[in-house]
Parts: sequence; structure tokens; C-alpha cells
Amino acid sequence: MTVAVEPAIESSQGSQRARAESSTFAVALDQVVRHYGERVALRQVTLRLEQGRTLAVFGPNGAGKTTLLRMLATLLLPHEGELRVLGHVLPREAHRVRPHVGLLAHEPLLYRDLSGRENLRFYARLYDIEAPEVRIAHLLESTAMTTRSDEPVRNLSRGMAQRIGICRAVLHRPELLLLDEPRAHLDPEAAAMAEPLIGARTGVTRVLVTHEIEHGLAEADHVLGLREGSVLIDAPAAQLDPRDVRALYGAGA
Amino acid sequence: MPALPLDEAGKYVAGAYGVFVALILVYVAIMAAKLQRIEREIQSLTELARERLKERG
Amino acid sequence: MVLITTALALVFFYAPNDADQGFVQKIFYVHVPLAIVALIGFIVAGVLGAMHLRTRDDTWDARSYVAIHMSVIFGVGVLATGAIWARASWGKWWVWDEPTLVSFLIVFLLYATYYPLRYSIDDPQRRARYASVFAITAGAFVPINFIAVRLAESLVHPRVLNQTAGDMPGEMRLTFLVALAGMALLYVTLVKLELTSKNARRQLRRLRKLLEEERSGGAAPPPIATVPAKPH
Amino acid sequence: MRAVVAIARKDLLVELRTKESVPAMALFAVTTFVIFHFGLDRDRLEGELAAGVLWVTLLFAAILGINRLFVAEREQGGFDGILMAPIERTSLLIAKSGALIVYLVALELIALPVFALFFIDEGFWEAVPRLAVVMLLADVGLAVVGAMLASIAIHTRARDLLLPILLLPLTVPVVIAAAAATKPLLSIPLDTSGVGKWLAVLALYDLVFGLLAYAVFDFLMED
Repeated sequence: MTVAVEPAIESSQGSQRARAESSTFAVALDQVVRHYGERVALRQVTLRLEQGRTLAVFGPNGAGKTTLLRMLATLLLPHEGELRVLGHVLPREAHRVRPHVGLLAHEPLLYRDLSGRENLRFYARLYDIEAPEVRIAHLLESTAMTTRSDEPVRNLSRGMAQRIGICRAVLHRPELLLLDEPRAHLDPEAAAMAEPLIGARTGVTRVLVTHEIEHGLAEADHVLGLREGSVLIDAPAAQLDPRDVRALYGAGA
Repeated sequence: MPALPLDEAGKYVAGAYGVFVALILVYVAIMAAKLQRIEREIQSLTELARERLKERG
Repeated sequence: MVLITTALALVFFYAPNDADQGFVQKIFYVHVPLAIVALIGFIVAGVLGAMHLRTRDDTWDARSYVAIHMSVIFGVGVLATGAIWARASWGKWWVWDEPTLVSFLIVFLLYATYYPLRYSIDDPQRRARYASVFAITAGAFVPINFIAVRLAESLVHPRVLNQTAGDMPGEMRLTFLVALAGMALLYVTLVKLELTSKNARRQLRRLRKLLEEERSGGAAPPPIATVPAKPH
Repeated sequence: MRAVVAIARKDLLVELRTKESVPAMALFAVTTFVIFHFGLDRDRLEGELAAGVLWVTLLFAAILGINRLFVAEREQGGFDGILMAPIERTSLLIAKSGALIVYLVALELIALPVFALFFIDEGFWEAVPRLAVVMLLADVGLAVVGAMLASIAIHTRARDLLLPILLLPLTVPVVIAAAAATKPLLSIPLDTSGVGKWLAVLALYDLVFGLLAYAVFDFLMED
């Protein structure tokens, strides 16, 4: 933080310029802080992600990756700093952001006692999707889940539930996809099937939390490395070596 | 209100006011204990700060 | 603050001597002001809670908390003196046909759950928010509860204890009003005391953390690589 | 509104599928009646005793259902899916209250005939239409306050422990009013005087806490 010495008018112009600039990004964080009680989960994170790009987020457990994702998904409030998603300030304009964000969290966010199709129908109603049955049928087809889509989710394996979860996350054609280890529990074949929905070629802006360093680097345009809530890496993926990322995890580095 | 003889009633009145005074006393005692803890904390923090100053020289 | 407390003590030992009627009735001067102040404290706590939700400023939550805390302590006094009064007047420690006392018990039980609620939420922001919601809800509950209980009791016992209402001799009323004012002042003083001590403790904790953090040397580890994205 | 219907429909669909809550609530209520029979050592009840037994039982059974509805939501969707959707947060409150009202009505449809069978001799069926009004008003109050308090309790460490101790004192006016309104209806001979006053109290309670819950609910759902 630099102290503004220049006249007040000029500094307000400056901040306006900064705001106009940050609104062209799909995701823009400025000095965002989030606590959990006394513990700091994110400390002064500043980040820019352009439309259509993929950001890979690396870091050991407890680094703040999930906190970051939940904040972008409008589920957590930032305690300090400014947070913009798709050009809208959170949390004030969360209602403008929500229709365009899809989250694939650790949990698939499905009701175990309902079938996959019923789950998708429920979320289709919440998002007020046009022609929901066509969309659902198409998604189930592309994840090869059509035959098992009328069974309660509790009967499905973890990987199959994850496939339904992917359908749920992209159901409303989000402009920003938040993916928390999307390939967890998926076999290679299923991961390949999910590629057209959540992969790099969708052209959608993506924030990808992962522990697979090589794969993440290959997918990403930009990389964010977190440890204990601090940003240690903020660089284009092309300029990074897997060893740099591994240093995040290593003791002492 | 049924009139009770004075000595009988006095006991209860005394009891009621006693409860009130006791309540305040207990509260004051608790606050005093807390104040003591705060004082001790200040003491230890002062020492910590003095140490720090010495380290810096 | 010391001044208020001494003035209060004076008022307290002077006032009851003044009005010499009634014997047991003297409990009235401590019991009823305690109850009125406690109830007003509960309602004020609800307003303070609403202020917290509006401003998201934690000091409002702290005020609301301390107001409830003091009202609960006063509430213990109300129930104890009420029981003694009941014993003196009716020969029983507890009577169910005194609607005000019964309502007060229900309100007291409700506010007793405020503590487990606070203690079982870890995140301070969420704790403040939920405690404020509780304070507002319970504050709205106080009058409704009194309406319901009074209606219920008067159904069985049309007899109303009238001396709590306005028509008492001037001397008694004066004493009562002084006692009420004294009690209110006592309440405000104790709330201030508690708030000050809470703040002192919090600031001490912050100071300790600051001093210790400085020793452990720097908060954030050094960056590995930072080349932030720039607009094209 | 679309979201309210969607969420309530989802909850009721889950309940139809699992048959978890309502049967458990009904079983609990019937068992409690049996316990009251032995505890009070009475074969037949009337007037205030009948009203008291009925309402205490219904209240405790309601707590079971309220807890279950929110615990199940937390275990499965964890609320995240709903909170991320582009809907008003209060539609969650309204939907949950609606689902709870359906639960409570279903409970009463089972518990009330059993209660009459166990304890009431005659004149019961005449009272049913008025009793239904009392129950509906009480259900609304219980459901709204229950949904609000369960939203608080579910986010604390104590979870399902906290709900009963928060809910019981807050619903005392409901029990007072509902029991007082029920008492003349279960008296022999049937007596309808004074019921209106209590219905007004119930309606006032529903209104105040309905508005209050609506006003504060948003704060309970942010994090």
C-alpha cells in the first residue's frame, strides 16, 4: 500500500482507471483477505484472469485453494479487498454473477436419494433453463450416463456420481467454470469424455484446482501458487517449470 | 396482600435484598478476577516489549 | 462511573426506608425494577443486533452480547427475588398464576440458550451475525410471550395483581421510580464496565499476537515466481 | 416462486423416496400417546389435559422432522448447490417452511385419529373442522420458526443439539395458544367460546415471526 500524496481528484481518477481495467478480466482480485476465525485463509491475494483463459491453482492442503474457489462461487464473502467476477463486484452483485458460474466442488452436490436425472431436473429448475429435458439428455449422453441416470445417486460409484456432478456444473452453460480436482475418481475413459464439457477446448474461462502438476501446467495459461494463504507463484504457465510448482509443496523450498 | 407479622416478613425482605446484594457482589468479584488477569497480562506484555527493545539495542 | 455507583448505593439504602408501608411489599422495590430493566435490556439487545446486521460492525454485536449478558444476570435476581416474594405472600416458592413471573421464566430460559449458541460457532463473523439474529428474534419474542401468557393466565385467574400498575400512593410511587432509575443506572454502568473489560482483553490479545508475530519474523514466505497477467 | 416450488418439490420427492421423516414422526407421536397413557394413568382425556397431551406430543414430533429436513440437506447438497443458484435466498426459507407444513399436516392426519381412538369418547368429529384451523395456524408458526432456527443450528458445532433448546422456549406461545384453543374443543360438551381469541394470538405469532424470519434469513445464509 502506497500512501496517496497526489491531489485527491487525481487519485480518484487513478482508482477509476484501475476499476475500468479490472472489469475487462473474467476474474480480478485486489488485496483480498479472508479469515476463518483467527486463522488467515487468504492474505492479500491479487490476481487477474482474462476471459477464456485457464488458471491452474496449486498448493498444499490448507493453502486456501478451496477458499478461493468458494469465494469466486459467491459462497464466501471476502473480508477485505475487492473481488470482481465477470465484471461484477462481489458480494454486492452476486445475483448477476450466479447465473454464469459453475462449480464442480469436492462433493458432487447431488441428493443421494434422487436419481441423476431428477437431480439435474431440480438444478435446471433453479437455473430456469430452457428446454431442460433436451439439455439433460444431451449431457447424460455425452458422459455415457444415460443408462444409469434413473438410479438413485447412492447406488452409483464415486466416479459415476462425479460424472453426474460434471453435468450439474455445466448444466446452465456457465461462462466461468470453477473446478476442484475435476478428474478425481474418473477413469481415463471418463476423463476423456468429460473433456468436451469442462476441458480447455470449451473456450470457457476456467479456474482449475489440482494436484496433478504436469497435467495442470499443460492445461493452464496462467498459474497461481498458494501456500498458507499467500501467493507464491503468479506467472504464465509457459514460463514455469514443474519444479517451480513442486517447490510449493516441498518443506522450506 | 395477606399481612404477615413484621418479624416474619422482615426475614423475607432481608432475604430478597440479600439476594440482590449477593448477586452484585458475585459479579464484582468475577470482574475483579478478570481485571487481575488483565493486569497480569499487561505485565507480561510489558516485559515482552522491553525484551524486544533490548534486542534491537 | 464510581460516582454513579455511589449515588446508586445511596439511593438504594435511602429509598426503601422512605416509604414505610407494607412489609413484604418492600421486595417490590428490588424485584420489579430488576425485571423491567432486564426486559428493556433484552429488547435493546435486539435493536443492537439489528444495528450489527445493518452495519456489520462488530462493536454492535459486542454491545448486544453484553446487554443480554447483564439482563440474564439481572434475570437471575428477578427469579430469586420473585420466588422469595411468592414464598412470603403465598407460602410457596413458586406460583404459576403470576403471569408476569411465568413469562419472565420463559424469556429467561430462551436467553439462557444464547450462550450455547455463541459458544458453538467458531467463526467470529458468523457468530456475531447469528447472535444478532437471535437477539432480534428473542427481542420480538418478549412482548408476544407476555401477551400469550397473560391471556392464558387471566383465563383461569381473572385476578390481576394491581399494585404493579399505576395506582399506588405518591410516596410509594416516588420510591419506586427512584429505585427504577437507580436500577437502570446500575444496568448501564455494569454494561459499560463489562464492555470496557471485554475490549481491554481483546486489545491485549491483539497486542500479544503482534509482539509474537514480530519475533517469529515476517508473515509471508518469499515468492517463487510472479509475473502477473497484464491486459493486452 | 419458481425456486420455492422447485426446492419444496425436491424435499417432498426425497421424503417420498426415503420415507424417513413423516413415518418416524408419526411413530414417535403414537408411542408418546401410549407413554402418556401410562404416565398419567388415564384411559380417557378431555379438556385441558387432552389439549396439553396432544400439543406437547405434536411439538416434540415436529422437532424430529425439522431437524431431519435440515440435517439431510446439509449431508447431501450441503446447501452450496442451492446457494449458488441465481435465486433469492429467502425462497429457501419459504420452501423449507412449506415442506415442513406438509410434514406437519401429514403427521396430524395420522396422529389425530389415533389420539381420538385412544383417548376421546364422543363429540370428537364435530370439533375436527375447527381443530383443523387451529392446527394449520400452529403449523405455520412452528414451520417458520423451526426453519429459521434450524438454519442457525445447522451451522453451529452443536448442530442438532441446539435446535430443541432454541425452539422450545420460542414456541411456548404457540403451545399456550394452540392448547388453549383446543381445550374447549375437546371438552364435553363441546364449547367453542374463546377459540377466536386464541386463533388471533396464533395468527399474530405467525405474522410477526414470519416477517422476522423473512427479514433476517439472508444473514443466516452468507458466510
